[in-house]
Amino acid sequence: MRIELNQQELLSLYETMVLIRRSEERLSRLFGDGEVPGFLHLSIGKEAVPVGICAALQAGDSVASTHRGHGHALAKGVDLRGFFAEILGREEGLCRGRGGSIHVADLRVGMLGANGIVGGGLPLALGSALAHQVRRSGGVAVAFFGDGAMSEGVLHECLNLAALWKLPLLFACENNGWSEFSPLMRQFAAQLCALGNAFGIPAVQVDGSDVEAVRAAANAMIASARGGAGPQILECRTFRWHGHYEGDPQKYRDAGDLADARSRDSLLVSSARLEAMGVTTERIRTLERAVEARIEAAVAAARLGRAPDYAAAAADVYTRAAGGTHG
Amino acid sequence: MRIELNQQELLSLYETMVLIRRSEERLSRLFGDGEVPGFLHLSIGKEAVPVGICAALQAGDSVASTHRGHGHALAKGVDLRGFFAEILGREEGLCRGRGGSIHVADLRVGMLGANGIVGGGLPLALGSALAHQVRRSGGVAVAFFGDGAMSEGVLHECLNLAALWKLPLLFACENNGWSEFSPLMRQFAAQLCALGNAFGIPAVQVDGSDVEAVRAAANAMIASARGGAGPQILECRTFRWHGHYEGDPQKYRDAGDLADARSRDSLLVSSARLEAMGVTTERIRTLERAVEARIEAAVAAARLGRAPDYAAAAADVYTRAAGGTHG
Amino acid sequence: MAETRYGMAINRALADAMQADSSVILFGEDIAAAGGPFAVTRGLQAKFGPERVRDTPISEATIAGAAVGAALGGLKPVVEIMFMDFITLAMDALVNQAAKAHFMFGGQCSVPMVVRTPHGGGLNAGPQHSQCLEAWLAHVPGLKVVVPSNPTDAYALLRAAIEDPDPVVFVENKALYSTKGELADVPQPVAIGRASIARSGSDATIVVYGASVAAALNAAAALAAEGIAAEVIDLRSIQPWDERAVLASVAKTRRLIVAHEAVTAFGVGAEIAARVSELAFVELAAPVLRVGADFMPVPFARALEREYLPGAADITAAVRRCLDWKANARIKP
Amino acid sequence: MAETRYGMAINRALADAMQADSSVILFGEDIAAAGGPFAVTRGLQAKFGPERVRDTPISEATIAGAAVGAALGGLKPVVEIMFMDFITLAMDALVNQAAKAHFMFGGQCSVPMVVRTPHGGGLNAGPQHSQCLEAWLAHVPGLKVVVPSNPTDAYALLRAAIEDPDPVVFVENKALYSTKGELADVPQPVAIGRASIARSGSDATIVVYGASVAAALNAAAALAAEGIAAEVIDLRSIQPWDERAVLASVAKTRRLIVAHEAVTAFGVGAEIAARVSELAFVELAAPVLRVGADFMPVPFARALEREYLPGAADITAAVRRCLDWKANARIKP
Ligand SMILES: Cc1ncc(C[n+]2csc(CCOP(=O)(O)OP(=O)(O)O)c2C)c(N)n1
Ligand SMILES: Cc1ncc(C[n+]2csc(CCOP(=O)(O)OP(=O)(O)O)c2C)c(N)n1
Ligand SMILES: [Mg+2]
Ligand SMILES: [Mg+2]
Repeated sequence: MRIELNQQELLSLYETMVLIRRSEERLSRLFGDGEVPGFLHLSIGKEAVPVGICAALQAGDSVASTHRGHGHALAKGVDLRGFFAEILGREEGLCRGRGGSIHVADLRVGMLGANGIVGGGLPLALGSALAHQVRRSGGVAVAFFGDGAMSEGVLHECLNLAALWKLPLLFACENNGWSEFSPLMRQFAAQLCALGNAFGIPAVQVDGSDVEAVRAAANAMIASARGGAGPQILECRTFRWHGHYEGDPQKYRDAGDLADARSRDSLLVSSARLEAMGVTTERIRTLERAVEARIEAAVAAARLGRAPDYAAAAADVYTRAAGGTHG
Repeated sequence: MRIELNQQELLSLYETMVLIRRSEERLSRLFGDGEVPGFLHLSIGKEAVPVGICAALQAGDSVASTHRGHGHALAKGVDLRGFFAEILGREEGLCRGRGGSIHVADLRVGMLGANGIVGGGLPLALGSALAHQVRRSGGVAVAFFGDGAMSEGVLHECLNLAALWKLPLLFACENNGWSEFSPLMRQFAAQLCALGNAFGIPAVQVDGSDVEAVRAAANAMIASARGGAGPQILECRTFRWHGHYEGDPQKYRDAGDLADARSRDSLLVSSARLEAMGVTTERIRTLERAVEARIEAAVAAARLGRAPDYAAAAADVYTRAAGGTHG
Repeated sequence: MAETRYGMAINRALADAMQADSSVILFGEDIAAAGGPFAVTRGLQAKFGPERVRDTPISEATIAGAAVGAALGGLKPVVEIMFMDFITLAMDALVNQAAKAHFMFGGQCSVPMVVRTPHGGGLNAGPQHSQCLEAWLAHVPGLKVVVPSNPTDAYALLRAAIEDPDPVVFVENKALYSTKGELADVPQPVAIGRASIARSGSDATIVVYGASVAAALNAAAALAAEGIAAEVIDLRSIQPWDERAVLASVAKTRRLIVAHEAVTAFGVGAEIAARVSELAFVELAAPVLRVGADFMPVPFARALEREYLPGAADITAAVRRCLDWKANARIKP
Repeated sequence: MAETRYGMAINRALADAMQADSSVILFGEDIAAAGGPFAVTRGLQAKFGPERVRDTPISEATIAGAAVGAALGGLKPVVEIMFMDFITLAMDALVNQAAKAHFMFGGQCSVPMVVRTPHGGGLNAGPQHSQCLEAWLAHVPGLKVVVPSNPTDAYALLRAAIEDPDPVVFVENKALYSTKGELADVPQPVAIGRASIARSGSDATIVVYGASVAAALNAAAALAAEGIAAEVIDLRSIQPWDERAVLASVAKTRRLIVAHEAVTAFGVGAEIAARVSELAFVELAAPVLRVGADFMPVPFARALEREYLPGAADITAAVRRCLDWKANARIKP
């Protein structure tokens, strides 16, 4: 299944992974400084999954995301300033400060939103895939979901309906072994691939820390889905480095588990590959510094952003004013 | 898996099947005469399933049923007069005329109610199994559900939770190939047994028209569940002879399908076996006539029943009056 | 202009909308091949094909959630939840996704979807197949809720709902499906949020929607025989609701009765009564009275359901109570 | 008597109930090994074992449905829905099963279950983690709904809820978890359905529940400085609610303000306003005024959420408006 990426391609994936990693490290510090309101769920440790999958997508494709959605957003190409501004709660944010980290969305690039409801993105992606199918857009939809979401009934409904309707839909599971404070084995009794197979859905498991492996598997599955072969399941084994949310002391996790999680770093995996391909450390550092500079600029701009206007928000509950009184 | 039932045992199962068949035939006529309010879903064609399964249960075991629940109720031993009185909407009904056919329940015999919500009985049975487990009652719970309910997400959730908690729960699927007006193949993409196996749940398919086969399989599975082996799945292939509800002209069903369904009659299967065992036709007819007489007596009593009292119903929304004003 | 049943008016609205706009698609349980449990979608699959008119498995949560995704993807899905009682299974998608997407994504997108669902009793369908739960939905910012009472409005409001960029819950009433009314060949549009005056009068205002409109008209006719001129306002839309029209009528009649089939307590009538009691405090010559179902599940037996369902007699009695109201009634706490 | 946090009072009520009755069991997401997302159930699994205190997968529908089955099976389950926003996924079990079983089975059984769930904003948790949806549940015959405002009531009402034979939704407020109050060593029982007078006064009545009680007390204190004596009634239970207590207060003050954090429109306040406007029509010297959230999803940004959440200033303003109310305000339709 391994397809060879050339240097340039891998560098580009690496760059996006660095963008996600550094953005979230920055967010972690901003959170520590009290600059991020609300809950913040970081995806550090699983950058290779959204990057590998989104690299296999085309512009018209769509993705529905989760509460841990920064990587999906950035990999799908949302505007970086709007991204930070949203998480900091600014008028210039992608959602004008109304949603925050858990609701980052950018419909222009097919990012249908992070989602505060575990499993909530699954039927959205299914509906989006239906729209692709009916409109013959040639597009594919991706539903990102965590291992915790596997227990929600809506997964079952969506596997079934997607299989019946042969929808162009990729079920992309980010299995990091944790659902908040509970380990997978106490949460879910089945294997996702076996479950998918019961519905006749092709399913593959990959190392979610190897962006090339993710990219290769996604490529094949997305091509199949696009070609009319129906839904596909890609289960990525991955890790959660940080707490469930920032501020979570992770007391429920033993040191060994955390060390294991950190032992496999998708950035190191890829930078080692790049070096093996002959890319110099210097070139990699230059790229990283450029990413860091973009992030700093975006953060600086976001911080200067305005507080959102309440009256404007209150007037924007509906797209079009109707004839009566709401309430 | 086949265990030999002796004459007496099979006769007793046959008697209950006849009780269900004749009761429902009677209900069909009462419905035609306008004596049954509301919707009426008859289970004619699948009598062997509840009878075979409930025969494997003990008094303290519990069953949660479906909208097509007459068979479950009668096989679990609910009071026959109360049964008819309920369906006719009388004060003497099992539910005092407040529920009707879709809500027949008799908690005294562990019948947790027919259910108007497709899939609604699944978590009830799961909770009941949890109570058996926690209270060390030695009891087992059965969740009856149709093939249509397989598409509901709650099945997935219940399979998972029952497997994780090793609950004494039998998932009893009555697969008649129809979900209202839609055939199974347009409703569900998986095989139930494969699905169950993905959760590590033992699953068996049986001929739901052969009460001995159902009884044998249920016996083994219920013994396993009772012994602590966790949940079990029994899928019974069966038939729906009547419309989805009485009055349904079944235009969506072709003649071949209907003929197929009627070609395998659980009553004939069992009466042939009985005759092969040496039971005379006369004895069988005598038994049938006795059942018919019980039914006629119950119907006559039910018809004489009182209309339920509205004020009594309105005062019985809660078990115990609370301090404030409801509403 | 032809006499048309309520159910057929809905069918025609669906057909006309699908004809006019290829992005309109339908899906739901048993709506396609079989034409729906109440025959409302009959013939539409044959006309528009299996791609645009689809049967789904029994998966209410996914039906609603997929509608949101499809709407974001450029379609205008019109989905059916077979009985309003089953909307309990679709609340997450409706409330947490459909209702909020426009707002919480900062106005980036709209969610042009319609959920059709029948409420109401009268069929002895029992506690899980008869509920009127529209008050829940009216409490959710981002949703619109309409409840037509006759074929003309059913047609026009469904067309409006389908054209609306925001999610609309279109509540039908099972008991109305077979009722008849005139439907113009080219029906007039109706804007969501506008009430209609079903009958004019000057002595008391009766605000109703859905199946209660007929009950109110019967009540008004009975009262007319006694010389009481009741005005009947058919809200048609309950979120938003036409406060102006109601206040204008109350300014004239100084008496208001709000009636619906749903349970009275915490129902739609509470909001209307609370609002009018506040805004027309001076004008009201008597308290706003509410007519609705008692606080109990919808019972099955004929005798029980008959007594349970609020009807013309209850409205008539409330109007009389309102007119007879004397200021000497004191609180007895 | 010891100073105790609201969250810990709930913890103690759970522990005491489990100690007193072996049929009480707990289950929910992350409540057991980790002690709950808000630490409310901390230590209970260690104390009562993994059989009685269980972590569940993320399966809200089944959590609620299993509670019904367990209750029918002789247990007294107390389950948690992690945020009230997720009750959207559990409505079927609550509304169609739990609420109806006693009635629709003719009184054969009771369903002694409790659903604990936190509502409310103040954490910038955004549109899907902040909603107050109690009005939905109050509209459902067969459910009881309580919303304690302080540690003492939280303890007592939870014990009452667990002992209640019927299903009770016990709504906690996230912003209250860390607030402190005195909790007696042997707390007094509180009956579901009884309000308490949080502050006495004779000029206006403020009816509140949950986190709004503190806001109302602050408002009352501010008003006292101006010589206005507001009476604050903490409803504690909203289904059933203590109509007698509210009417008795209104008979004295002749002015009523109802405040809550939930969206005003079609909220709990609508029922109370409608009811009191009817029953105290003569006594009321001014219209019943409601204070609640604007009709919009709970916004995320600090500036937005701050402005969104109804607080003491809004209540103070409403009381003043009510006291200043002049009969010359006419309808302008
Ligand atoms: C319907 C619902 N239930 C519960 C929660 C609370 N919650 C948020 S994230 C989470 C765990 C999700 O685990 P997983 O899907 O594996 O994603 P991960 O956090 O590991 O990325 C839970 C229980 C929620 N947001 N939505
Ligand atoms: C949640 C829910 N959705 C839809 C329905 C309407 N409905 C009643 S029975 C039924 C079909 C059920 O099929 P199946 O489970 O196979 O049972 P069968 O009727 O074949 O015995 C449907 C869709 C319902 N009662 N509940
Ligand atoms: Mg996880
Ligand atoms: Mg079936």
